[in-house]
Amino acid sequence: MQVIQSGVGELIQTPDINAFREWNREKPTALIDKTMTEAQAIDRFVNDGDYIGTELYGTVRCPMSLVYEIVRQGKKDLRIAGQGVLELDMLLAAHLVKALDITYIGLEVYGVSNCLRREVESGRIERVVDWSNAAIAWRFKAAAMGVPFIPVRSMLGTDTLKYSAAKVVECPFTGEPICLLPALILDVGLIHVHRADQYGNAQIDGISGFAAELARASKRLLISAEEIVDTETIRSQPDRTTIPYYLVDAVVEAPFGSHPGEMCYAYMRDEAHIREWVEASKKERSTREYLDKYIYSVADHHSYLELVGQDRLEELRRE
Amino acid sequence: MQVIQSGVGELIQTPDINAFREWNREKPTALIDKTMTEAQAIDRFVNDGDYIGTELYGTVRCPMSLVYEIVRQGKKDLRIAGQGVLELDMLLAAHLVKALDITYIGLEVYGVSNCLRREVESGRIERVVDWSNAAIAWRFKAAAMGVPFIPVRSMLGTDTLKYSAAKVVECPFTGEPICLLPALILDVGLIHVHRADQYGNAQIDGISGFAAELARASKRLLISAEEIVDTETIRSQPDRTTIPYYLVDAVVEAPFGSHPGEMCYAYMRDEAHIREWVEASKKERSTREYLDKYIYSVADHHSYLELVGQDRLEELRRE
Amino acid sequence: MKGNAHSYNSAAEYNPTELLICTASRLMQDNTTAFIGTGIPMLAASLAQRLHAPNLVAIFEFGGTGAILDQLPMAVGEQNTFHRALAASGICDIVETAQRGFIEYGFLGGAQIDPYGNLNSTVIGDYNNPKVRLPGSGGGNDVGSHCWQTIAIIRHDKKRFVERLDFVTTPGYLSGPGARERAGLPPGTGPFRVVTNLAVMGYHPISKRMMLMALQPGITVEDVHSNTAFNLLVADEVEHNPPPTTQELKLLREEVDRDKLYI
Amino acid sequence: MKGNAHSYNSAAEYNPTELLICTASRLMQDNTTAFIGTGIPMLAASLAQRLHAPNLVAIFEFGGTGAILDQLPMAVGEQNTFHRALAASGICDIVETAQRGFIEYGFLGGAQIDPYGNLNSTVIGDYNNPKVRLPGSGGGNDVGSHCWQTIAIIRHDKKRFVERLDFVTTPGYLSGPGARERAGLPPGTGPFRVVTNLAVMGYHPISKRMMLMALQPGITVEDVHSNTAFNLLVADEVEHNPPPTTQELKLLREEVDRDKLYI
Repeated sequence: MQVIQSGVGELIQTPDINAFREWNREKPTALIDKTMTEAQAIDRFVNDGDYIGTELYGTVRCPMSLVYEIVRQGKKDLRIAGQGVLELDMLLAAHLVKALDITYIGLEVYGVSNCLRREVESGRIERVVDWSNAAIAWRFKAAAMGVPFIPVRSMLGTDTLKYSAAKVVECPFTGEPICLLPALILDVGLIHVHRADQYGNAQIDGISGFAAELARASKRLLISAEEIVDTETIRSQPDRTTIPYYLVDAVVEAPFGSHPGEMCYAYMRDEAHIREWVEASKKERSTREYLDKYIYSVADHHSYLELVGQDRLEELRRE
Repeated sequence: MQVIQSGVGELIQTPDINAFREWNREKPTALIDKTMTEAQAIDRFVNDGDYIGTELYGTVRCPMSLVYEIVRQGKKDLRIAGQGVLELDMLLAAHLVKALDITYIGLEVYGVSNCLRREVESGRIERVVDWSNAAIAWRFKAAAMGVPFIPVRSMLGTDTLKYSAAKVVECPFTGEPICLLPALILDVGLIHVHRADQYGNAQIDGISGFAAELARASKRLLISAEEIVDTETIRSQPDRTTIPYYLVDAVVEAPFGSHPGEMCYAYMRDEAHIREWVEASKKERSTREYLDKYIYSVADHHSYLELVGQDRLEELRRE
Repeated sequence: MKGNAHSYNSAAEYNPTELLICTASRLMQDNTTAFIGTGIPMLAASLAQRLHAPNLVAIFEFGGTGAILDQLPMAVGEQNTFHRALAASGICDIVETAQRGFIEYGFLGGAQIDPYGNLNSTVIGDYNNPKVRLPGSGGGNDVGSHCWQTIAIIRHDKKRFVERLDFVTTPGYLSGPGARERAGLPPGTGPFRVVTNLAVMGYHPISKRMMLMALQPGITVEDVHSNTAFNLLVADEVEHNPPPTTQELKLLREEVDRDKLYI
Repeated sequence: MKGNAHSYNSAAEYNPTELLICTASRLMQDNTTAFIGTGIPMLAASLAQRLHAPNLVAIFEFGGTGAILDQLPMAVGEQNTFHRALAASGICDIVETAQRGFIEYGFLGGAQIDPYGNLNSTVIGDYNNPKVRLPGSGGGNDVGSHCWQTIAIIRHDKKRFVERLDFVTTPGYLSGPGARERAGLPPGTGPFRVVTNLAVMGYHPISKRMMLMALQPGITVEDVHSNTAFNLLVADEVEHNPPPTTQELKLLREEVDRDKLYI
């Protein structure tokens, strides 16, 4: 089983699965109340220099209230799993990112991310390593499985592989080349869900994105939830639990926590607000004004929602 | 990346993932009515010599009506993924098995499988290759992912590995030994579910065992369901679909299809009937009498249920 | 097709985006699986479901399978990607479904394309010191690796149709015949069509180089060459695409994208 | 403990299975995770939840996590393994949870055990021409590979406690100190206790050989040696296990296994 090719990209986070096991062993398995505010969760569990990841993607079920709080607290030199739209754009806008494993950071129908361009082209971001979308999800999956790598058939033959930290080996069963992706273990994972109990048992409606994988790949896991429910609600339908409590470090009640993104079956995305960001993000100065208005000048998620306005939020609720 | 060790066991089914892709491409993606009887499904989709697998395990949500029909039709020289209780015991009892990848075949609280012992110790089974439980599930997972192998940390250092067809390699990222399991692609997979529509979209309540993996690892997939539901039922809760229709070749309506096993939230296992089998299976002759009584002498699942008796079945229904 | 499908329109009556959508839509066959990305493929799929392909199985990267595209999704994970769908899972399940060979068509975009259908959506200029940092692969590399036949949708000009990419984000036929298989990509997969505002291209069956197949309304072979920075093969018989029909445009404007988000 | 927990019973008042269950139950700590297999571990876990470990997190191989064990499961996949559970997933998720280091205790059985805690549940005799074909690894190898501390429950006699196994199904300390790590198994994992009808054994911290820690009621060190076919180390201070209490037996008989399926 020969290594045929090794990507030249740096491993921004090492796949030390034994250290991950040791870490996981120390996490509490007791049922303890983990509810807290965004401010408490970010203060307690996010450090400068951490490698963090967010779920989902696009402007869907994204943990915006947690991300805003990271910006508010100015956690810096972050390394991030770069797949997203608004949530990562905010971290880039606030100059908090030092390195990233990237697959897609952009504004979807609204085009490229100007914040990404400014941060990369200026050199403020020190390292960028490219991967495909599924590759990053699969790297979480490898960590979630507790193994140091996962074999896939993406990325083969391309510069995406050449500049990544993946390896190509000869499959010992078929003799054909196959790509091995290193596990990606997050220091901190952020996931927004429909409901969770005080212990962290969390359930999601609709597509699950890569929540199961990211949750299991995170050393520290912060959950924000539209609603905190009684544990009996969880116990009455255990097959709906995507994230069991023992993975979770903090549970934050955050109604409209995905705003201006959407939450399926609950509320639609706030198209006007997203456009406001798209416009603001085009220039450094207006970017800063947006951050001032919506993040630095508001105390917390509750104040943010007041700023957005109850009437507007009600309009976004799905029938 | 050196191969450190290669199990001496034979690969009973080759992990030819490219051929699997070609096969999958030819499966119909149109929404077509796939409902049929057990007899039609087994006649059409199971051949002598096929490699087959059943889900779940124990006496839980097991596709008994389909297995009984395999016995009734005498499909022979089967190769099987050997993890189960009653379903595989029946195939062994009827001398239909030629080779097996085994992890556990036994009667759980009632001890070892006498059918397995007779078939192996007599040499009627030509090949037995051992694996761990998770190893077989992971082998399905590798096939389900569409890759020829999957890395795991089970089986290392043991005779279970030595006599299997697994390999140990040096991980190219960590330098440590890791076990690679070859993908296990089934000719036929059999799964019993709570509900399915006529196209094969299937949903399961409670634990999912390895249904998702086995379904995706099967070239031909036969689903039996407690209930055939309208497709609108599926479309109203798409996040409950464990098995999407395009994987499925046959949908068989089989109320009490897991009998004498249980179906969670629907009916309990028939302990008296299981004991009847445990007793019968101890001797070749009484085994044959059981098969005569419950399989060869009854025309189909409907007749089997009549033989078991409506009163008994009603007793098994969960409140 | 239902209604007055053969009432065609002149160029003045539709814009280039509408043309791309209608052309892509016509490539979508009923009862086939298609991996649908953000933007034009979403509109094309929604249009196809309303016209010739009511049972087109739209598959979205973050989990939606078999949605009914009544409402236009704005992102690959949002609710309309699994509206009344048959299944709603996650990205690993979906891309593994493609990796397992179940997804026939995949739609791709990019900033640059080369004669072998390779695509760049990562950087313009040097990778380590980029002139322009683009969004990255996203699902592009995965779609291009696993789907049986990929269809690229891209605006046609010399900056985009180049002999050599600055960065190969997504595999086409790589360096030519046999290169995909040698790299370990699944045999039998690769680029199928390129849809642009000027033409529809395929690939030469032997050389795997891009080949002009059909011209968009009012476009000449010379127009295509003069907007392509590499030597584009030309099929023996170049077809002429009919313009969007009245029915296509009506459905597109009044139903598919009634809020005019794209068109 | 609640109630009259310290009212102990004489050997005549309980059977060996009850003794094994109560001994195993006492090893289960509150608020810890334990991988629970069919049989005695299920009864022990149910008893522990009713006594000293109400928040014992029972994890079952086929998906149940955190069930309330009001009703005794008969199989590792049945409904009582996820009765009012916190999560119900599948085997890959559960064993990967163990592989990721989240499951502290694992319970194991087997037909033979050796001085390093390796277990055989595959064959007696030659593998290719077995005298007795046993059920196979089941989840045993997985539990023994991934859980931090494993506890074997086995009847104590010379046919079972052997110097050399006919087949190493499930890894203990393999050939001795460092062997697990050299094989690639997760560092820091391995056998913790062996519970039998005669005694409770641990392992010597350096040599990793099995060591007598505690005697069951009425059993002598000599009884244990004469039922063990290898040189069993003996701890400096051998404890004497108290017999099952009246409360343990009452709960076991009247609640845990009221249908007398096991005891």
